[in-house]
Amino acid sequence: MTPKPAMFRKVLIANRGEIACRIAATLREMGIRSVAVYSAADRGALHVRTADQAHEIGAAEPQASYLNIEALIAAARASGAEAIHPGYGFLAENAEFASATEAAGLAFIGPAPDQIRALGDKREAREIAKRAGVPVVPGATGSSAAELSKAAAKLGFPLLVKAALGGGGKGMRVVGNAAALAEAIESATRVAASAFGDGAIYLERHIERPRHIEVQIVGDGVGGAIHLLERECSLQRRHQKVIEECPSPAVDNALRERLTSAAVALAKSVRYRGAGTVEFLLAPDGAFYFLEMNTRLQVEHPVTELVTGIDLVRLQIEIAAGGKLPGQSAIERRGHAIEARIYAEDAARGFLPQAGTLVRVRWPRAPFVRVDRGVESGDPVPVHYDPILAKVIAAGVNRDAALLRLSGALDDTLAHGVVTNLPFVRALVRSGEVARGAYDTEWIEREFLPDFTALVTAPAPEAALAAAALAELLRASLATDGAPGAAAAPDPFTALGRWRQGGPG
Amino acid sequence: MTPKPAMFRKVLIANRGEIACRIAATLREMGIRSVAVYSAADRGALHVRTADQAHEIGAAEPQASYLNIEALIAAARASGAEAIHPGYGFLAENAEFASATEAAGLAFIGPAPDQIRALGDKREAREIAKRAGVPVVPGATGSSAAELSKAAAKLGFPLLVKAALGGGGKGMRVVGNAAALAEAIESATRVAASAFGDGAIYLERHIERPRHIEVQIVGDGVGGAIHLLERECSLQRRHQKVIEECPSPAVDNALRERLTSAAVALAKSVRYRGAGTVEFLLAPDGAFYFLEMNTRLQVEHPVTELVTGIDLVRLQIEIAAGGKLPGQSAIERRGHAIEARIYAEDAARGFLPQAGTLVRVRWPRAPFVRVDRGVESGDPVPVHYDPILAKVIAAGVNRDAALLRLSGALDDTLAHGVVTNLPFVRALVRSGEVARGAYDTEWIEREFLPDFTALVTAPAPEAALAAAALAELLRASLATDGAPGAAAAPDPFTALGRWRQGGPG
Amino acid sequence: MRTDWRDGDRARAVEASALGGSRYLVSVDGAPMEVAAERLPDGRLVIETPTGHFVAEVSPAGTRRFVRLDALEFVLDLESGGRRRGPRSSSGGLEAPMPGVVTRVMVAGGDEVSAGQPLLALEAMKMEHVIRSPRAGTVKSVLARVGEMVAGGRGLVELEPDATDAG
Amino acid sequence: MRTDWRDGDRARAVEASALGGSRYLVSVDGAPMEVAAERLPDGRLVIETPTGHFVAEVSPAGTRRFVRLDALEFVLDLESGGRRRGPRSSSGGLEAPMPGVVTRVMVAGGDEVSAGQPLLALEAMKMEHVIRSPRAGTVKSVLARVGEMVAGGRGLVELEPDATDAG
Repeated sequence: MTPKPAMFRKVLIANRGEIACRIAATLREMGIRSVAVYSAADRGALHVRTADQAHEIGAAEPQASYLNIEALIAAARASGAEAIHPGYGFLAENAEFASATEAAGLAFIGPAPDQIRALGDKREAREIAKRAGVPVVPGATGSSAAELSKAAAKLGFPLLVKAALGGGGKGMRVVGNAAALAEAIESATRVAASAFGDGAIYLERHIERPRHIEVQIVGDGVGGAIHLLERECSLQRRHQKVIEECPSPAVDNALRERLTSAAVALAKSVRYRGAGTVEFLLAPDGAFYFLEMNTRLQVEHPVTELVTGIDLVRLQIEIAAGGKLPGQSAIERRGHAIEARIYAEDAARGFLPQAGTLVRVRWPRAPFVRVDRGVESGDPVPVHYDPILAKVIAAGVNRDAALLRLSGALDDTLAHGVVTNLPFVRALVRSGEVARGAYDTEWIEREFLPDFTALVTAPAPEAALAAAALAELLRASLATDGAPGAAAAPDPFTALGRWRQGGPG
Repeated sequence: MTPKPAMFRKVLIANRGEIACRIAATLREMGIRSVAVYSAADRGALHVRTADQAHEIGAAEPQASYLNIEALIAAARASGAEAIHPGYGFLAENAEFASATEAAGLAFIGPAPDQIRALGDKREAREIAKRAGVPVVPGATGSSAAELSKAAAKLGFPLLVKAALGGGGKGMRVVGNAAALAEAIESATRVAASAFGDGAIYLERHIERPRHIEVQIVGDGVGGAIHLLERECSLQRRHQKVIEECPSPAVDNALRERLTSAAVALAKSVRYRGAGTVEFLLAPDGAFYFLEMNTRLQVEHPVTELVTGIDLVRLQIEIAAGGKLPGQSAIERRGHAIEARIYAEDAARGFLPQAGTLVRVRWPRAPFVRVDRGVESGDPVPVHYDPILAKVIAAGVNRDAALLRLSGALDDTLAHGVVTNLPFVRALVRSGEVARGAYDTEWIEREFLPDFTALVTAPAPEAALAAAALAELLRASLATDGAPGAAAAPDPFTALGRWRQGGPG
Repeated sequence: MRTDWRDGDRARAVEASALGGSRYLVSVDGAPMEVAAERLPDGRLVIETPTGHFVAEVSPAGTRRFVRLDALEFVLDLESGGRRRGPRSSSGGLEAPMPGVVTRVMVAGGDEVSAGQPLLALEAMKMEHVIRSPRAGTVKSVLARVGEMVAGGRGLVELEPDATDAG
Repeated sequence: MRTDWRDGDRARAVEASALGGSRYLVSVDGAPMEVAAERLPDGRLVIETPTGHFVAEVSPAGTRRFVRLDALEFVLDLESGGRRRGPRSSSGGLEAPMPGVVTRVMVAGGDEVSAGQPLLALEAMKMEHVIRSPRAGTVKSVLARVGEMVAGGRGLVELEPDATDAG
C-alpha cells in the first residue's frame, strides 16, 4: 500500500508469548528473519520454537531477562538484527530501552524515545493533550502524600489514584473518600516503583460508569498521522481489559468523527512516529476525556486489523524502516470484530494467576476466527510473567454475527492443565448486557461477577463428577480387558475408544 | 444480516476431508449439531473427530459409502438430522440424491433437484444460458461417435471433448485434429460413465489461451439472486484448479459489471436456489463465454468469503432454512484473497496422487491467513478419494500483499509422510507471471511445468543429502552418548536438542 | 467402581457401575442416578443425567482431572484409593495460593489476629496478593520470610483458632 | 558415519563426520565438502555448504526421510547398512506407481512392445493412468488382471528388454 522502503533483513523481538509469536508471523511473511529472546524459564517456549533464531538472555525473573536492556541489546548485536520490536508490556514503553536501541545503531520499532518519555508521563501527556485541544479529565499531581491529599480535596471524591508512568491499570485504585486516600497513595507508590521504576503518582476525578474507548493512530514521525477507528474496551475486571471490540457499539458516526479527530490532532501535535493508542473515557452524558496514550501496540490490536484489513505490525515495521504512511482514505471499515483474552487465572479464587503445564490445548480453527496464541499442548505456563495464553478473535458482518462467532469459537477452545478464565469469557459473551452492548467499565464487577463467582465457587455439579468417574471407570475396564493399547494409552481419546459412536438423539 | 428463519437443529454433512470440517465449523458456530458420515477407511478421520456425532456408512470405496445415497439417507434419519449439506464432489451435483433427501422429508442444502439436473447437463445449461442472454461457446452434442465426429468437423479444431454431466474438468480433453477424435471420445465416455454414471459427451470450440473466470451467485429460489464477485481460476494443471483468487487481476470494473450481470440473469431465469457458480471463459480479446454452472459450493469459495466477509456456508444454510437473501448492496468488496490447494500428489511422477500416513503436518497460523484442512499430523491419506489435504488462503489489502502473505504461509506449511504439491504451489506463487497476473488456463503446462519438472526430477541436491545424513549422524551420536531421552525420542525436535542455538549470523 | 474426589475444599465420593449399553448407575455423594453416557467422535462425552444433558471433556494431569462441562470447567483431584486426605489446611489463606515472592510479613508468632486481618503479602505475576486470616486466632508461627520465593500450596502461617471459632 | 540413500532411482552415498562446533565434513557421492549446520529453535536445520545456505527439515517415516530444503521437498530412502538394493526394477512403469484398480490390460505374454507403448491402465483417485513401456522389448508375463486392486510398487508386467536396448 506504500512504496517499499529499504527493509530490515533481521529483527529482534524483545518479548515472549503470544505477542512474540504474532510479530514473528508478520516478519516471516515480510521475508525478514526473526530473532527470539528467551529467559531460562522459556527455553522450549512456542515463541522460541517459531522464530528463525533465538538467544537466551537471562534468568526467569523479568528483571534478569525480558527487562534486561543490556542483555537485549547484546542479543540484537550478536544476532545481526537491524531493528527491535518491543511488543507490548515489558520494555515497550521504556524510553531508556528505545534510546539504548538507537544508540546501538539499531532501529526501535516504536516512537522516538522522547515521545515515549513525554507521553508515558501521565502528567505531561495530559498537558500535551490539552495543548492539542483534546478534553482531559480534571486531575492533579504531587510529589508528597500531603501535596496529593490537598489536591484530592480540591478534585473531590471519588477519585482515581494511579502511577504517573506505566499503563494497563496496574496499581490503579478508586478512592471513595479522604479517609482511604493515604493507604491508596502508599500502595500505588509501591506498585509504581516496583513495576515502572518510578513511584510518581497521579490523581484524577473519577468519572462514574464510563466507557473506555480508544483510538488507534499511526504517525509517520514528521507530522503526518492517521487513525484506524476506535476500539471499545469497557469490559474490564479491575481495570484489566477482558473483551474488546471494533467498532464500539456506543459510538455513532458523529462521535467517531470527534474522537478520531481528537486522537489524530494529538498525534500530529507531537509528530508521533509509529503506532499508538489514545485512550478516552466516554461519560454516560456523551462527553469524552483523554485518559492516556499508549506508545505501543495494544494487546487488542487484532480487532482493528480484522475490521480494517490492515496488518498493524507490518505498518509499524514499514514506518520504522522509513516507509510512507497510507492515506486516511485507505483505511476502510468493514463489519465488526471482537476479541476475548484467555488468561491462566482462577475466577473461583479471585482470578489468581495460575502456573503449571497445559496438558491439552485446542485452539479453534474456523473461517473468520483468528487465534493469536503463545502456547500449545504440553507447554508450561511459568509463574514469572503475565498469565495471558492467547486471544481468540472473531470477525463478522455485524456485531451480532461476530459475537455469535466468538461464542462458538470459545466453546471450541479447550485449555486443560492450568485453570483458565475460559468459563468467565464464555459466560460474558453469552450475557444479555454484552449482547446489547450495555455496560461500562465497572459493570463486570458490579453486576456480572457476584452471580458468576457464586456459580464457580459452588460445589461441582453431579454431572461433572459423573463425567470424571465414568472416564476412570472406562480407563479401568479397558486396562482389565487388556484391549489393544489401552494400558499404555496416554490419551483419553484413545482410552475412550470403545464408547459407542453416535450421539443420543 | 437476514431475519433469522426457523433454523435447523441438526445437519448431516454428506462428505469428508477439509470440506466436511469446514462445514462443521459453521454449523457449530450457528449452534446446529453436526453429523459426520464416514467410510471404513475414514474411521479416525479429522472430519469424524470434529463433528458432534458420526455414522459409518459403508466400505472404503466411494460407491459403497460417500456415493451411497441409501446409506446417507439412513444415517440422516437415524441421527435425527433435519437437513443434508453435500459439500462439493461426491453427490453434491447429483439430482437423485437431492430428490431422495427431500423425499425423506429432509432439507437439501443446495438447489432444487430439477435445477441440479438441468444445469448439470451441459447441453441444457447452455440452452438456459442462451435464453438468459448469456454468450456461450459454439458447441455441439451427439449420442454416437459418428454424430459427434460430424459435429466436430463443423465446429473446427482445436475442440474440447467432455462429459455432459459432472464438473471439475474430469474426463475433459483438448483434441487438435480429427485423427485424435475417436480415441478422445471413447476415453471421455468411459470416464464420464464411471465418474458420473452417464457417458453422454459434449463437444465445444476450444478458445485458445483463455482465462477461467467464475462468478459466485446465490439465489433465493423464488426469482431473487445476487452475486458475490468473480473468482480468477486460470491457474490450472490439466483443467484442475491449483490457485484461485478474488477478484481477478484480468477483470476491470466494466467487465465485472458485465460478467456478474450475466451470471445473476442466468440465476434469476431459473429461480435458482442456494449458492452456485457460473463459469466463464474469458478470451484474450475480452469476449467471455458461458462455460458451465456448478450447482454447489466450490472448493475455492474461501477467497470470496475473505474478500466479501460473507460466510457462504452460513448463507447456504440460511437459504435452505427459508431465510431471506441479503441485498446486493450488502455485498462489499475489500482487498484481495488468494488460495493454494494442497494435494497429496507427486509432481516428479506426473502429479500422481499419493496415499500414506502424514507423519508430520504443520499448518500455518498467522493474521489474515486461513487454512481449511482435513488432516493433521498422524492422519492417513486414503487411496480411495480426491487427494486434497487442505487449502491455504491469504487475504491482503491488495493482490501483491495477499500473494506475498500466501507465499509466506506456504513456506510456513509442512506436510511430511506423503509427497505433496507444496513445492509446486510454492514455486507458482513466486513466479513472475503469477506476480503479474499474466497467465491463461494452459500457462502452467505450456510454460511453467517444463522447468519445474526438470527441477523436481533432477537428483536431490547435495545439501538435501547432507541434511538427511547429518540428522542421522546426530541421532546416532545421541544414542551412543545416552543423552537423556535420546534413544526413545520419536521426535526429531527432541533428537536434535543438543544442536547449538542461534543461527549462523 | 468407587472414586473419591477433592472438589476444592470438599470431599466428594462417586460410585459408578455399567448397566449395559450406554447406561450407568452413578451415585454422587450417596445419591444414586441413572446416567447415559456417549462418546463423541473427538473424545468428548455426552452425559445425560436426570437434571439435564451435558457435553463433557476430561483431561488427566497426574491425579488431577480437568473436567469441562458445557461452558464451565472444574478441577477435581482423584484421591488415592483408601487414603483420604482431610480438607486442605488452607481453606482461605494460610497456604500460598500460587507461587510467588513474599513481599511483606505483617504478623509474628504469638500475635492474636482477627478474621480478615492481613497476615502477609505475596507478589506474583506483577500483582500483590494479601493473605488474610480466615478466622480469629493466634499465630503459632510464620513459615516464610520477606523476599522468599514460595511454591503454590506452601504453608505460610500456622494459626491456632480461637476456641469459640473452632467448632 | 556412512549412510546410503535411494533418491528416486539413484543410489547416493554420504559420509559425514563432526569437525567440532557446528562444522562437519560431508562427502556426497565421494565429493567432500565442509558444511556448517545449526539447529533453529523449532528443529529446522540451517545448512551452509559451498554452494549456498539452506533451511532444511527432516522427518523420518520408517526408513524413509522426508527432507524439506527451502521451498523444495525430497524423499530419500535410507538403505539398511551394508545391504544395497539395486535400482528399483520399475524405472519407468512396470510397477504400479500408486495403489489403484487395473482397468485395462493391453498386452499379453510374448507380445513385442515398443518404448512408450501402453501396457495397462490403472484407475486411482478418479483418474486413469496409462502404464507405458519404458523401452522396446518382449512381455514375459502380465502379473495383474482387469478389476484387480493393486498396491503401490506392485509389479504389473515382466519385460525382457531388447538386446540393443539392454546396455
